[in-house]
Amino acid sequence: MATAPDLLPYDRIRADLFRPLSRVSRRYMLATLIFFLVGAAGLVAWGFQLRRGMGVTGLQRPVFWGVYIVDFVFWIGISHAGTLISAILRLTDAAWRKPVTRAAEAITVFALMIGGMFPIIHLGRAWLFYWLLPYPNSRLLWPNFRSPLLWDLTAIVTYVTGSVIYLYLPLIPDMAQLAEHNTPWRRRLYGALSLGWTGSDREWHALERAMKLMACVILAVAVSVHTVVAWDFAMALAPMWHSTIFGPYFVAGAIFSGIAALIVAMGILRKVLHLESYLTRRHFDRLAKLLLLMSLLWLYFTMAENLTVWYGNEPKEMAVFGARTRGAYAPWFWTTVFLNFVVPFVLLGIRRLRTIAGATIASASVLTGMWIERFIIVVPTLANPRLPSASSFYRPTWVEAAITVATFAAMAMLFMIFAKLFPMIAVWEFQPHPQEDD
Amino acid sequence: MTHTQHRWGMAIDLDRCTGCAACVVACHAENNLPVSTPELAAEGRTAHWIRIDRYYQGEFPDVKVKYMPVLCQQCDEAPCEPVCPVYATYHNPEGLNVQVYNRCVGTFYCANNCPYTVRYFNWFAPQWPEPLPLQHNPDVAIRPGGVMEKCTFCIQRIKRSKEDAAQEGRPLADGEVRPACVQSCPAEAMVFGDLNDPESKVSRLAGNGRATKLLEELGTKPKVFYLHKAT
Amino acid sequence: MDRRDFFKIVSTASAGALAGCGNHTGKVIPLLVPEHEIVPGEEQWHPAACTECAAGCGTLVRVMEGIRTIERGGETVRQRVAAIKKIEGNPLDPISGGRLCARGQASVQSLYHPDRLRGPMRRSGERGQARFAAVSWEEALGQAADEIARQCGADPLGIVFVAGPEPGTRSLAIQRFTAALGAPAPVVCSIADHAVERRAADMVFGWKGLPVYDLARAHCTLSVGADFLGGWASPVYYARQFGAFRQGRSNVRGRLIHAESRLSLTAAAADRWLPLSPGSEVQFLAAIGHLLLDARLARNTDALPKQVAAAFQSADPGALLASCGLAEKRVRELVRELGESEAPLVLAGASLVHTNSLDAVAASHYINLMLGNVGEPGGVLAPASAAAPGRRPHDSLPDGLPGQQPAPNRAAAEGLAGAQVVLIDSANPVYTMPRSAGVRDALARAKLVIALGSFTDDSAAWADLLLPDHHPLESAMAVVPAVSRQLAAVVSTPFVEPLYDTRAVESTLADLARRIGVEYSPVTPRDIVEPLLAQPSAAGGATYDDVARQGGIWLDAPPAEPRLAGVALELASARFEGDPAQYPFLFQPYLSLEFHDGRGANLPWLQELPDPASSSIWGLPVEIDPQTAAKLRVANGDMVRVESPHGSLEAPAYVHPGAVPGVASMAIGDGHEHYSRYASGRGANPLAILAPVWEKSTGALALGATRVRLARAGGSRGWIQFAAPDREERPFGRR
Amino acid sequence: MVARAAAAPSVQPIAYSHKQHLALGLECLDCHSSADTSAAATLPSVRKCMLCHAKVAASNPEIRKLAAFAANHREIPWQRVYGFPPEALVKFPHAPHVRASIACDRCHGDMTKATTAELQVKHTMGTCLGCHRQYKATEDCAACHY
Repeated sequence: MATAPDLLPYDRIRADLFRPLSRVSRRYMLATLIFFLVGAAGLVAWGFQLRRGMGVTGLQRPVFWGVYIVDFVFWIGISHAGTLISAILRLTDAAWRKPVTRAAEAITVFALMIGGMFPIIHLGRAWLFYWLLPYPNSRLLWPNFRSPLLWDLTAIVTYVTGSVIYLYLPLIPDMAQLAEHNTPWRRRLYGALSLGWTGSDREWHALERAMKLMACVILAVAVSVHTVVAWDFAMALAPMWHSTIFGPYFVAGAIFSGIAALIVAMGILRKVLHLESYLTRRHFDRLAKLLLLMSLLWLYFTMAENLTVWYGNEPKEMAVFGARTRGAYAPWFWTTVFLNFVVPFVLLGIRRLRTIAGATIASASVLTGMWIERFIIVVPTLANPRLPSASSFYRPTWVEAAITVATFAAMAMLFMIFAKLFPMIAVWEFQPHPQEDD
Repeated sequence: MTHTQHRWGMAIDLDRCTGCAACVVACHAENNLPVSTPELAAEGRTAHWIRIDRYYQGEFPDVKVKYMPVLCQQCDEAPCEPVCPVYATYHNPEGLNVQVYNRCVGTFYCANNCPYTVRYFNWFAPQWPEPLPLQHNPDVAIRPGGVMEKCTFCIQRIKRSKEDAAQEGRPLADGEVRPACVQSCPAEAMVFGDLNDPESKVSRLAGNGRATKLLEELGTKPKVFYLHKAT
Repeated sequence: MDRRDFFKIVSTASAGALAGCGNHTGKVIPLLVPEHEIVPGEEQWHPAACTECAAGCGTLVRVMEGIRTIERGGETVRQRVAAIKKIEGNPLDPISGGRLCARGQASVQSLYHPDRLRGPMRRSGERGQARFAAVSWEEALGQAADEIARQCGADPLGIVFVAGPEPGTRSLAIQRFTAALGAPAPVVCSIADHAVERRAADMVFGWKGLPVYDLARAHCTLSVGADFLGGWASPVYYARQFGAFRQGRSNVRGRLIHAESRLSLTAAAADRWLPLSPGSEVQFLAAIGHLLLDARLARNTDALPKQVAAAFQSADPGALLASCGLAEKRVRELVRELGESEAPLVLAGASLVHTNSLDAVAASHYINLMLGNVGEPGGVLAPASAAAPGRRPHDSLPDGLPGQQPAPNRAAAEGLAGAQVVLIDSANPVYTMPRSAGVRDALARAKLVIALGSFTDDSAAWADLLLPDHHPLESAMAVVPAVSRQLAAVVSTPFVEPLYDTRAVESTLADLARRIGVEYSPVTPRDIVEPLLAQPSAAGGATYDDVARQGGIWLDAPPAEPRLAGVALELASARFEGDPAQYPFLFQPYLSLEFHDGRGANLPWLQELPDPASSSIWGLPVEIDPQTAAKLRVANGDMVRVESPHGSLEAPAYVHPGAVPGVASMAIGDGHEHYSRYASGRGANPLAILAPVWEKSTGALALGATRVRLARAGGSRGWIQFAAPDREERPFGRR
Repeated sequence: MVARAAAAPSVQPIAYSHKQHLALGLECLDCHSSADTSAAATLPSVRKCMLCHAKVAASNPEIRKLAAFAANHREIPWQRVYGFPPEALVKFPHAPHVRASIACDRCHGDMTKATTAELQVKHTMGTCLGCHRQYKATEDCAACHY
């Protein structure tokens, strides 16, 4: 089948990977524009929400957290694609990772940017979001560090900072190359961004060490971020949220959806940017196996979570469990199991079906399934509070739908712009020179 | 008067309560609760700082109905308090679980973490057709859209009574402070007072054999005591 | 006196003229110098009277500063007004005791209601369309006076004044007005005037007025057919009594057994509820009487008239209880409990009037008689109005008071049928009378219809002239409480300026009488209060001003011994209109605590009060038992068609776990054609489809005498439940 | 949170002089008469002004303006200088502060030198808290925000 990209001549690699940057087709422009418009529509919906009030959402007592929080958890989960996978692979020196890491790191940064907006979108008085930040003020008012939301804010800000650095570092050598022969504005852009990289040994070593260090740091931060996201729920005194399993469960789910996002992104990039010889079946196969592993892990956690609740038979928890598995939300719960387990198990477990298409389809299924899974975690608990008389049912409105759809469009748009500014695969990693020693 | 600090509490005798909802309207009138419309109500936008929970028990013909007024339990270990990232809800020195509207940014976390679901959100900026605003109680804030609100134990009445007593240079008497719900209750099912005063009526009722607390097992230490129906 | 006090005394106005709207670049609306001193932030409490039902609670009204913007002389000005913030009970009033029900407290919303009539109006569309154009009082009163005078000349009997049941200055004024015109006495058109209870007390004990049940001192109470904690005679008074009955005594906890065909608020509060078949109250009470006599638990049998005792004795409890749908064994246990109690009490009423309700209430009085509690502590007590002749308070009142006599609905329907000129005040006959009673036709036929209320309601929509009344809180008035052991009048003096160009009905009637040129002496609260001040039990030297200051007068009434007339006990079965084969269900429209006879429906606070049975807000359902619901395949919120031989309605269903099988109940309140933005055109009026069946001897509308059939009429149409689950137990627990 | 924007002295409808009145021996409470008993200090009604000014200095053009308002049955449209709009969600009762012997000038500046009302002390939460801390008064949020 396809040759390993490492075996291709470096000039060809360079040409192949830099080519998408120099040309923007009309269809590409159009697609970007459409995504922009959908994203802008989401902003309009948000503007409407800011103007009218949170009542334009389907949120109602007692379901105070809904689609926005689902989106938040989902996108923060997707962000684990990224960095976590690339960091693990980098640390374990898996050579096949080379064409995969940049896309993964970009997903992380964009997913975090998008996910990080939701806590603000979701605020009753979003314009006061800065009150959550600790800043000096004459009234000596500080935010409450006992609140998991503050931990969350801290973790996410750290993670965003870390992942931007982590995306940026391996871009430096590529940008230095791009600054050489290019249109004037691009020369200026890449020149500035490459921070005067000359390619000296000292620089290579510094970069190498920085990336190793960041890979270690980002791993720890990524695990903690999603644990803290899980604690937003687990620290609450709500049935089926107040659970010790939530930290690892959310981390596993995040990596699961992250890998799926990466596969989907690769599947699309491969076609759109004509990277068939770089993103080969081998890459998909390896990632698919990883995805299958995570699917099984997800199933294990889901069972562990639900089985203990069912066996314990505590009435308040059973109300939520029942709503999930047999009541109003049951169709969604079982859809989740189907999309997150049955589909990937069949498509990825059977070698014959584990093709590029198969892996992409399974990943899309997992992405959908994981979004719904987050809904199933967030909503039924709130809809079935401890005092039954306050029970309710939550139905999102068009505003929430518009903003959710807009975030997907925004992701696509950011990714498409990124792909036209930076090579989607780190070119220098294929360079025969400076690190022949590895 | 051996104590200087008050610790406000309430006792609700379910053997007296008839579920007549006088307390609910009293609360609406006292606390400037937004007036809903059928459209808003259909979206779950009504607010009732005190509500009557109603449950049927048994099957016909041996059906019973249980009515139970539920308001903010003013927990000593309130789950809503630690989760607020901006200290918009906190415990004040008199044991009240206070909601500061100015500070609230609307994360909803407090409401999620309230096991009694007694927190209500201002989904929209409230509107009153003219001349209904003439009825507004000037002692109580008109809450803007986007903030959480809940029962305050009629803090404005506590303050007014304390101010009256201070003007007259005397201590507060037991029963002098009456939140609107307590004041209105025809069956006198609700009693309000100082739990730090062992002789107060509410302290004595809290020690009654029928007294329990709602969801006591969660360790929230509510300051509302329910006296269960005697048989 | 220091300088400061001088200022305080001399100056009538001191309040902070906080002019401007903060931003001095904005247009400054001038602020008028206020009439009275109101310090911002300071509260005043004024006594007033509640007129939301006939109970006549004394209230205290909290008044504080309010600023409103008005047009004056073509200029927009701001006016500092005394605004009513809250209504509470008057602690001096023995009825309310400082407490107040939901409806009484919500009545401030009708004062500041956005759709209150702001001045007189004249019809500009067809009758019933509720299209009106503003006119001046001069013009409106002129037209009214002309046409009434013309009718007076032709046939004064064609003038019908439809009034509410609340006795007081208002009813006195109306009575004087009709008397002055030579017209028939005003017809009270209400489904809440308790005509049956009044007649029964008169018939058995010779008492005028509603008997008072001394619940607080009873030990065991059997209540039959009276939802005394819900929409019955004096809800605040009885709720207070109930609280004391239950937990007001250190050694006794009152036990309440409640028999009613509906799981009402009273049934819910009771220790045991006996679900009666509708209309079987008299059979039930006859069986109780028999069982008490049988078990020798009636301690005062001798007092019972011979033929009544015989009637009880000859009753067959087994058959009777079977017709009530009750198990005999259980009832026997309860009878023993009642009979052995130190202070037993039977409290019967006709919350749901049936054709035989009078017999039931009469039977209950005889049972109280045999239990020996009549006039005793913890028993049934004579109303103040039943005091010995010559000392009866209302005898000493000028002209007596209407509403103290039962005023049958049938008479109202018949009176309206031939009316040429109709005046309507404090009543809404188009809403409260069944369609089959022909009220609309009568109003359409009349030459002139005048409505005196504050709102364009269902009946006012048929009027030619609207002469809007002040809100009660803007009026001087006196009200006589319906259930009272004291000789009482609650007095309200106006302390807020009328908001709009309205006039008190008393002054409108005086003005009309003057224009018509008939002898009429205007009514003031003094007309009610001064005869009471002349009573021997009144405190010496007390003046009308003292009474007005404390919000009323409450005097001990001399005890009234029952004067037994020995009326026989009848055991007629209730009659139901409609063929049982075609109309298999019984229908019970009932008066709820929130909406009473439907008049509470225009207030948003009451609309968003969850219905105690179904927890629905902004809409009332038909309550159906679970088996029937299963048969009809309806779930909560599904629409149900209720069809009687006289009409049909569609309303959301509530599958009520406590509904008596085969009986559909529905609270009255929805289905106003016109009644402000909050009530117009929403839901269905259960009264509309009733058959014109009347209680056989009083002529009260038999609310529960219509058969219906039920059918599913489609899925949910926006039925809103505040608290959805009926049960505390969770549905998904493993057993 | 923040007091309303100050009105410049010139925009007040009448050139009232605090200085002059205080120099005549009047005290704050003479005109702002419920400061020690009530939440609001209150501004005097035009009627109260006219108690003296019906005779005193009646020919002064500013007093004529005053008389015109009174004759017209209109309050003087003073521009508000202190106070909180309802949306500030804060309550300030004067009486307890007067009872605690906090001098008026602590929050309103030295009016013996001022003519028309003008903003001399900015009322922010910082100002309130600073004083409360100094006097060890309550720092409970619900003391003012409810």
